[in-house]
Amino acid sequence: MIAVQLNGEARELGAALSLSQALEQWGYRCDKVAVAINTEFVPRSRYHEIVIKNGDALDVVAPVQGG
Amino acid sequence: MIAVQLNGEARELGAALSLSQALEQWGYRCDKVAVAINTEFVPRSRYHEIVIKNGDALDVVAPVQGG
Amino acid sequence: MIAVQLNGEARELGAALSLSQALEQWGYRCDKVAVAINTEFVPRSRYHEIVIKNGDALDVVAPVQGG
Amino acid sequence: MIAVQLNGEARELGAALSLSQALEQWGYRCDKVAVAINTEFVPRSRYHEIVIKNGDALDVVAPVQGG
Amino acid sequence: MTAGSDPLTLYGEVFESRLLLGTALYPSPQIMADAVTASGAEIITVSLRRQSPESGGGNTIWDFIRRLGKRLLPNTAGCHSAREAVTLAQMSREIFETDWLKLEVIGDEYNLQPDPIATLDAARELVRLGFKVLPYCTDDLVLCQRLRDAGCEVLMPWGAPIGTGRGLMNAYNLASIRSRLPEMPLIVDAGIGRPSHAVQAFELGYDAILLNTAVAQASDPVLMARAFRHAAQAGRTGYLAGAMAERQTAQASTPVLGTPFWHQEN
Amino acid sequence: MTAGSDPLTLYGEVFESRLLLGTALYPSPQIMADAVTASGAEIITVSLRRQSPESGGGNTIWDFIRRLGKRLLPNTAGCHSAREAVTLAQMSREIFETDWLKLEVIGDEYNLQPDPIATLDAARELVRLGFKVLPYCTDDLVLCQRLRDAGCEVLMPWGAPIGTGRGLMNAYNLASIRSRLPEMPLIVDAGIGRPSHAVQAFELGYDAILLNTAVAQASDPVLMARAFRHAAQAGRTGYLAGAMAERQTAQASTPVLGTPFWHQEN
Amino acid sequence: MTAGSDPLTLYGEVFESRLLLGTALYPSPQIMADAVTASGAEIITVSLRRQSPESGGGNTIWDFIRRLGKRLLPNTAGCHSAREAVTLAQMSREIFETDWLKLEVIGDEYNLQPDPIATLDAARELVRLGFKVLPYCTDDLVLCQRLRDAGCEVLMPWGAPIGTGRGLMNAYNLASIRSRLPEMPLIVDAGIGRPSHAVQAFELGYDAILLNTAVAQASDPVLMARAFRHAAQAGRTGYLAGAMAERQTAQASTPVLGTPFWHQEN
Amino acid sequence: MTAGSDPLTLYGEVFESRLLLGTALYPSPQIMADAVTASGAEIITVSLRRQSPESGGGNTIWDFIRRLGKRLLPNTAGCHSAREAVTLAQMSREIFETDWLKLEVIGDEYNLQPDPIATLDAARELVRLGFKVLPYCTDDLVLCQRLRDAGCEVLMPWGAPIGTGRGLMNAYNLASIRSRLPEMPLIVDAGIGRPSHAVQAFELGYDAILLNTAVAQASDPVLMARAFRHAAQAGRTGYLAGAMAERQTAQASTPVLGTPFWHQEN
Repeated sequence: MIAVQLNGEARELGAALSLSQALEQWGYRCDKVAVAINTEFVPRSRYHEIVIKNGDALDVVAPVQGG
Repeated sequence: MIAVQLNGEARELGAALSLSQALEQWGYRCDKVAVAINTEFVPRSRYHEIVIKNGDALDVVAPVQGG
Repeated sequence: MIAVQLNGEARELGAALSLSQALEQWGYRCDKVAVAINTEFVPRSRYHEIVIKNGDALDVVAPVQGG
Repeated sequence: MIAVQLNGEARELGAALSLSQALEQWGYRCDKVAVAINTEFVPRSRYHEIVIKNGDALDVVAPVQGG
Repeated sequence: MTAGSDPLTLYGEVFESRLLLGTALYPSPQIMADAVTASGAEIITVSLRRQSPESGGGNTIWDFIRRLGKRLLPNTAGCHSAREAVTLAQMSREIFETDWLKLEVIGDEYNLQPDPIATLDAARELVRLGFKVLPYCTDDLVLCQRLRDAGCEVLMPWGAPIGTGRGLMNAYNLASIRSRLPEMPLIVDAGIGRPSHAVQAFELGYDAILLNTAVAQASDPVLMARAFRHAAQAGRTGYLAGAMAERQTAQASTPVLGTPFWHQEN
Repeated sequence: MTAGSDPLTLYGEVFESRLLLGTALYPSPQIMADAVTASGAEIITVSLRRQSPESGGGNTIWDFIRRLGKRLLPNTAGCHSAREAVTLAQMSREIFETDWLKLEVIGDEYNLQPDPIATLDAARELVRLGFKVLPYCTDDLVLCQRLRDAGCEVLMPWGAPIGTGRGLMNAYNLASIRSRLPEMPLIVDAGIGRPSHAVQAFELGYDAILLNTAVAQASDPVLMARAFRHAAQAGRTGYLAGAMAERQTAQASTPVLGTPFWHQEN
Repeated sequence: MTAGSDPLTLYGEVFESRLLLGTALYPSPQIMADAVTASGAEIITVSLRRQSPESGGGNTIWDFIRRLGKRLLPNTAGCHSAREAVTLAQMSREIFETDWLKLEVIGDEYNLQPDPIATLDAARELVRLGFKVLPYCTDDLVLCQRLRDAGCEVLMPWGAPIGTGRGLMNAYNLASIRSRLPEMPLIVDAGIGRPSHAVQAFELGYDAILLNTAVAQASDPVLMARAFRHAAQAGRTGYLAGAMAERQTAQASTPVLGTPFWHQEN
Repeated sequence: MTAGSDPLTLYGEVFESRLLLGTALYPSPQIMADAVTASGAEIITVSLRRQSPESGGGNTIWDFIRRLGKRLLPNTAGCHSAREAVTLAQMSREIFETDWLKLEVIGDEYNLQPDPIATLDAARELVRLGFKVLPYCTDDLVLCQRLRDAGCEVLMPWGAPIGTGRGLMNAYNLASIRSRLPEMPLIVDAGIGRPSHAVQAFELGYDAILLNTAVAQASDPVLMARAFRHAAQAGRTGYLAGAMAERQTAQASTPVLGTPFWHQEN
């Protein structure tokens, strides 16, 4: 069992997944979001190789209006 | 019957009185007030000779705080 | 001899002239100026009847730029 | 020959002197000034042990008015 | 919205431009003419001055002004009494063939301010004589009310002394006049020095501006005329659009909900 | 002159409009889109926020923004440290496919002001990472010089705290920055509440303005967008035209020579 | 220098204090009395109001005022015409046994401003009747000149509308009056809300201030009275001391010659 | 209340005066000494400058300063880096025998403003070395918070650039600092030109003022010193007394009830 923080909320993953797998499982479309793990940017090109670890804090963001 | 306005309120006098008589009847102390009839100043020295006429508008004022 | 003030300067007229004669003698074009005598406006329609008197002060003005 | 900068001006010392000797030679009264060598503060207590080296930049300052 | 759908009505006449321009102090008559055109002004001010016989009634700049074909607003600049102003007004009406008049009775040579008492006296007489009076007045609310009672349908309080370019010295007074005379066309006349001053006049709810020196004495008068044309549109449009309320403390524009990383802060 | 002949160059790109507009706080996405169009803005600001999985990556207003086809300027609003800002900047670059960035590191929740130290740290790192940084900063000249030395080619000092609409709190400081950094494109960002504030920014010699709340929270945002468009033109044109010098005492505009009646006064 | 060596002369009477204080709006008569004492005021304003017969001529606060033994300055507050003001002035002279008068003819209920025309009419009549008139007037230079010509030896232009505490709305106008009427005692009356406003009035060269609300409605009126006493001394003394000229650019106070370390910078 | 019952505490020391005075730029040492005495200042600023051997350590004005027996506050005026400031501070501590220090690190020769980054670096080091640091800083809230976190127990934000006498350029920022750092002694340093500026600083809740040029370069420095002494008392006392709230519209001070003649108006 892998416990993570997704956008500040507690989530669990049944097994050790790659970032791309996790995003897919959560229902994100990779081309529409950007990701940081533990306040570190993760480029899309590395979604497959990055494996989510217990305790990771993920930020998944999408475009919004801004000032 | 003489009808007058005293400080904007209707009053009646039983008979034609001098201003000094009227002030006394109303209970004013002449040395503590100043008087105008129909927006005309009436000096104290003339209180005895002035006779109040029907329809006169009297202003009787006394000192207050001011800015 | 008639002594007048034209726009603040002393001028003399050989004889008693009408305003229209005087303006013409001075070389004004009546349709291009307006006239006041002794700070009193004189409408064009009366140029013929008005006779200039000794001591008259004439103002003859024309259009200029303004703010 | 030791060449130094004293308050931004070139000076020479005949021999290697201690700071206290140099100040005395220049005519300073140690209790009335403070000293920095190469922008480093030198406390009075060390004037005797500090030996001035060739190329040193000395600042010798005294009290003045200030805002 | 276009200027056309927001007309300015003065004495029953309708205008699209909300900028009235003076014709004096320009480097040349041609620059004056070009500036008037660039400003989009439909009303320009003129005056009368003594003419020496020798000049034969000719005045170059007046020819340029006339050819512009704008609605003329003659002034009584330089008059120091009601009597002088009334006489000069009648001369203006005859020669400019208009009953419109910018009434100007100067009360002091130092600040060239309007004489409130003489201006009021002159206004009463001129209205009686059938003039359409646009009085140049101070920002005194009571004077403005008296001028309205005298029959003036438009008022022109000053922003600052003529030619100073100091802008709106007393926005509070100007705002009081606006709120107390909500129906009356109000024009800020005199004192405007920069486009921002013009915009401020409109933001206070004023209907138009009258200026001269700020355009005529700019480094590039024609370009400045265009700037003020935009300023009048910016100011009037902004007034109609309803400005946000000023706030004492900051408030984020970008959404706060969903701000990244906040859990690292806890 | 037309806007076209007076282009604004930022990081080598040329723009005709000198108004940068935010996309937040509008009554509706459609009004936002119409306001952007009415403003003539070529650069609009956007941001990134956390996305819940359920939403599936959709955001209505973002679709409206994208369809506008404007040059996007992503901000780092809400970041409180250099590290957060740098990370969010990288996320922005990937998703918006631009290396332009409005750097914003908030130092205080009360006035939402930029943190001068953290902003400078972040700017150094972001320039190193190849970003084109437009930092939102205070009106501190020394900070501005440090940001320039750090490689920022454009600076965006505040006029007043975000969302207050208080205008230019410290015109003296803003003028100092302008005179000391004559070559650098300077944009007043934040605090502009009314068109007159925008004009003042240009009169100080600033090259452009960035605003959001003043348009989005006007009674009629689309109309206010048009007002600010005119304000930018009025301000910039007036600056180029060279405003008259302010005078202490009045000076007549209408010629004094030949004033009628003066002899009666003597 | 002490206040004693810099007396204020009004209508031939000499005063040490340059602060005139109103007696209205205090939490209690005792606080009023204590505040007057704390302020150092030598002149206090009073008024007349209708007296109902029943009250028998008694008015508590009047007893407190009388016992203070100060020079009384009766006002005509509430009058809306010259005729009313002249009548009330005569009533004041009889009952307060002084020919000093603060002339006040209100022209508008919204800003309680003086009616310039009616004030001037009343002043002329009151001077004819032998009154020493101190007119409450606007900051209109021409009106002030007319009031002087009418025989007023002291003028009291407003700073801002009564009771607003907005300070000096139009320092330019107030300064024009000062420079054009150099010999006349000038008092700023109305609008002063804080001690800094009072100091500004003196810095403009005004001879004294008259206030009421700012003291009476402070959280601690007696303490605020003392604050304004200091403010009058600060302002007057500072005016006599001749303030430095404001500079555009910075200038070091500490000597630059002999600055340490500079060679390291080269 | 008397000054005595409202002491100012800085770094554990208690003072009655809330005016800190500089000792430079006076016409003569004697006038400097008289001005300091007239001001009531208990803290005066001094500096260090290079001494040529020939002068033998004598400096006339320093003798005058020393004899005044005031608490000395040495500054680091002229330093352009943290390193220079730290070294000069150590020299000051030795020669003036005090660990109090007015930290001043200039960041720009044009406005002589503090360098925010270098000032913060120097403050950290000086606190570590046991100094009691009073930093001259800008009106940047975040910088002020950082300086507090660095161990400064007193902050001295500028009002305007040194020697300009422009007063409080940004009252909004100064007020933000006050409200966010309610417990910290705050002194406005630099920019004060007239007594009214000093009063404004106290009205914002500031605890004291530091000035030099405004006194030293007044026409009569000793008299101006007295004026500022009164200004400090006026400002502080007025702040404690709680000023009335500013109102938008006029409100009569004299009672309205019982106004004479009103029936004639109906």
